[in-house]
Amino acid sequence: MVQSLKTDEILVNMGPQHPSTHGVLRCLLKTDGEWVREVWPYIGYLHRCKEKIAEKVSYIQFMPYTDRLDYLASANNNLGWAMAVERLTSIEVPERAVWLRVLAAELNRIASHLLSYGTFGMEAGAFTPFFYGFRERETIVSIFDQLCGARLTYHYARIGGVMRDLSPETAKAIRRFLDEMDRRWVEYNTLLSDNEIFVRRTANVGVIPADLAIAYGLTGPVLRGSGVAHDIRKAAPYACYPKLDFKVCVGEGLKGTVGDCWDRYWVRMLEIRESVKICRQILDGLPEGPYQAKVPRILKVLANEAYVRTEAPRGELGFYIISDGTDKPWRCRIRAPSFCNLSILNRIARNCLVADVIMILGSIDVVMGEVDR
Amino acid sequence: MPGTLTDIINYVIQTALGVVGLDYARVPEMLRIGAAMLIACGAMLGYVAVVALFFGWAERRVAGRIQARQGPNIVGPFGLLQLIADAIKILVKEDIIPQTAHRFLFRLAPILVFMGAFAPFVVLPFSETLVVSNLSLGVYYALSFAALEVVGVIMAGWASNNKWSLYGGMRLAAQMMSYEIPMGLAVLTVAVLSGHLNLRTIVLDQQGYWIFSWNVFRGFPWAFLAMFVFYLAGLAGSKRTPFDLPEAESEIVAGYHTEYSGMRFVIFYLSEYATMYVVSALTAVLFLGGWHGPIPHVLAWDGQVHWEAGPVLSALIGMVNMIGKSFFLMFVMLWFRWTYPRVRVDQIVYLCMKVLVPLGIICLMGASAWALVW
Amino acid sequence: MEAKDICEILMRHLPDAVREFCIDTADPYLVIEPTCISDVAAFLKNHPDLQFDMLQLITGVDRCQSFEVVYHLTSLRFGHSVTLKAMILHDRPRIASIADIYPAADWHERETYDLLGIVFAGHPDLRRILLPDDWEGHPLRKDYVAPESYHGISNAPQ
Amino acid sequence: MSNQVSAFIGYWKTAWRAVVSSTLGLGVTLKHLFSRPVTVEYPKALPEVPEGWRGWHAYESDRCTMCRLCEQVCPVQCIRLEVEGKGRERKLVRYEINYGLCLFCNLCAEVCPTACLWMTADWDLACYRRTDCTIRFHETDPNEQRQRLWPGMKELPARAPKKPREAAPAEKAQTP
Repeated sequence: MVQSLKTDEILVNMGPQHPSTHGVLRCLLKTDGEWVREVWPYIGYLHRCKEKIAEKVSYIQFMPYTDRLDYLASANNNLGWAMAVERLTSIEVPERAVWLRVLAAELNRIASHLLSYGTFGMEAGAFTPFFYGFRERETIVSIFDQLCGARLTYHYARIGGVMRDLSPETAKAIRRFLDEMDRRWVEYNTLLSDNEIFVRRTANVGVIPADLAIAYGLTGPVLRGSGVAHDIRKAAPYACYPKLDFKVCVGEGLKGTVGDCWDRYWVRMLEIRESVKICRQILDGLPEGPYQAKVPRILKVLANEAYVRTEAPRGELGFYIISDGTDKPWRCRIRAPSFCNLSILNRIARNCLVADVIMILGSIDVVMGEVDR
Repeated sequence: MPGTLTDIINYVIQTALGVVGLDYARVPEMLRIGAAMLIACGAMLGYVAVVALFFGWAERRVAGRIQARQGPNIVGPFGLLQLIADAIKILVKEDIIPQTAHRFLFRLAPILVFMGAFAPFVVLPFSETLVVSNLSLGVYYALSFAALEVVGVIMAGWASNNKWSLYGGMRLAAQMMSYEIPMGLAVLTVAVLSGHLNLRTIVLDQQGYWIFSWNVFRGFPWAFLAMFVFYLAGLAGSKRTPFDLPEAESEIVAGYHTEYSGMRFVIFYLSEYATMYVVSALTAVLFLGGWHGPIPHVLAWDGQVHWEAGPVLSALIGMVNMIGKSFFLMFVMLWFRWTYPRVRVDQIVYLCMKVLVPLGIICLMGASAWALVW
Repeated sequence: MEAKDICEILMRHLPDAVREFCIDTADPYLVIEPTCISDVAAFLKNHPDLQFDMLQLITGVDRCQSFEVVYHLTSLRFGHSVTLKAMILHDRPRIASIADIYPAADWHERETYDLLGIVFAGHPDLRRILLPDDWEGHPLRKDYVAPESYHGISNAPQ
Repeated sequence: MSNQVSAFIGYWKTAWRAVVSSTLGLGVTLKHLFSRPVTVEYPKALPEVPEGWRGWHAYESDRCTMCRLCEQVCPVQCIRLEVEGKGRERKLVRYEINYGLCLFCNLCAEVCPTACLWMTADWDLACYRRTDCTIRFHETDPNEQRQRLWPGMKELPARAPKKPREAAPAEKAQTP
């Protein structure tokens, strides 16, 4: 009887306008009823050819453009670009500026993970975590208001330093926020992380084994969720990270298999706590001194090339710059973590349910501004 | 004493006509019943609209406060008139039917859905006297009409000619069909305990010693468990979180009403709240003593009636109790919605077949044993 | 392990593959024969002392006369990295795909093909990835001229 | 057999966890239901914007030396400057910023040697037409222009509230 029923596989377009494709990702699903046989992601709807723009503007001018790569973590992008250019030019960055940049980057990491918490909850069907995540993110955004005068595109780190010094009031506001965050973190877990429905939705779904994750070049929480303790802040320490005490959080398969959606989610939640710890240490140990080095107004870089990688909230953010002696790069290549992370979607989202595809996509946590560049 | 709402309406009409010197008894009986029914249904329709508007507001307000924001608070006191403003806005909106949609079925679907949601109101008792039609198979009637909604939703999903709509429709069909089983089992538990299928009689049976004569405590633990089975199954039947798969926004956009706009969308919206109310009210009637309040208006602590409120006062108290209970249960639905994530399509069937149905059977068997013992 | 040691190991095992070892840049790189890229990649991945398990980046660089294809590899196990460069002709931008060795190369190669027009032979699905399928030209080439309009959408600055 | 037993135990464990975690979750939302909202109602309560916000530019033509540094440093070329005459006779005929392009990166304000261009705490940037995005600072009163486009907007301070060059000594190092 069941065999005699004629069923068809249908192709469904999920996106580019869809509530949970994180902007303008388009996924083509081959579905058999509720089962998804295969997923093909189509990207490029937000493509601005940043790498071409980089060739047309100077090193200093490209800094605000990096804000718009992963627009949820622009402080991290600024840090990466500033470090890459400094590496080529051997500009000595004052110690205080280094610490301030890391402070901004870690605050931004918390903000980015909070947003990820919210949207992931939303994709699971719970609306309230979204608002709680945004509530705390709003506090961070207000701190950035005071720190650099912008709410999303911070442009805080500059080549050779940072834009502005940290005022005592802002430092106090950050401390207040960090204490608040500790309390809220517990609440988040009660509301979402430990909720049995949520656990059942995410545990054992979209499992990425460690070797597959490495082969696909996944980085960040997606790789660490698979149990690989790889964090560039530890593996190839940069800035002031060697002086800071923090842990690399990895997925342990607490609720299911190692490398499932819940693990990736949980790594992000743990990283929020680690970042809070880092921020406290930075506020305690912030060295005095100038915050901006002497940088010529027209910054010419001799022919050279460097690949500088930093740990952005979504993974390894790399800037590969080839300079040619002018004030503009000859070629700038951006290794966007989301781009690499998204490439595994087709591989892991097979023979799962429609709802699982959403959860897998949410747990990879892509930002299309970065995928499409 | 008049039996039902229609009787009351007839009585009122008769008295009113009597004042001007007309004899209402001369009008054929069929006409009299018809007129009374029509008026009663009109009243119910108004009530449904008010409930839906109120809960449309309450949902947003509750959601707002739970999510640490304000919720509607500009239009009217506490934003109470917000939904009326929205209704006016929606009424003037363009009514769009997709070009590739099946026009007739597309138009018919919301009506069917609303019929399914509205029909059970006819048998919901608000007090001993305030019930539109005192059917002897009241529960059965309510449950069977709820199934009409499935037809409407599948129709909407199919006629929209949109793959997401179709997904929504099929999901709802699977969900409602399976959840009618535990719902039926929970109802049967009550039927066994009280021996009736008439909602009014079921409530009358629960009269007595404070709240301990309510089914939920009288048939403890079976009816207590059955209440959860019924409420959860009802939650699934009214497509509320955590069972809102047919309109899961993050997965299938808006499910079966993706393509609907304007007035037709409002009808879907209205029927969702109507279904929620029906489930809440049925839970109150079947398990929570219906119109009997925690402070009884019929005092009978030793089996003998010591004090009884007059018919009008009694009806009023009963109505307040009944609406209060239903509204509380509806609030719980809102509260659930803004707390829980959504379950997956296999889990919803798992929950039904492996949790609620066995539990329902256990309840039924236990209640039967109790009925045999006592 | 430093880039120098990696170069030595590679030279010992695949002497024909390495053309040059360049250390005068901030990040030293190995220039390899474009025809040997698959062998080199497979060797670097599987050699027990190297184990370059992750491909970070594939970059195409337009040098006007030629194209460079740059591979950044890293080993999570040992923490060392290496940069490989292959120079290919501008007229015949063609190099073997390493997508079968590193699945991560799949999208990187597609992107390089899309933006620079370098063809990766043996790639399972070499299509444009960021630009629409009917886009003309490869924007990251130095001689690329942006079109006036695309499907009637003007490209002129306001 | 043991498989079945463990499955049975697992079933009840899951059921228990589901009940407990769901109840705790309800507790969190109930607590919030009775706590104060954190949002403000926008038109009634305006957000507090800190000093140093990167909003609208303010420009003082008296102090401007027409050095064109702001124009050169702008990554998107949204600043347009036209100067007539030579030497001491130079006169500014056009100074406009196209906010449709502006990135609000603050580079122009930082590079300005006389601090005659700085960014203010005005954040209300919406307008109805694309052509309205361009503000002509050389025209009589930019305040008036903005009032016309954005009624109810705050008056801009007449002079720079603090001179960035004096306030930030380290930035001095930037000028060669």
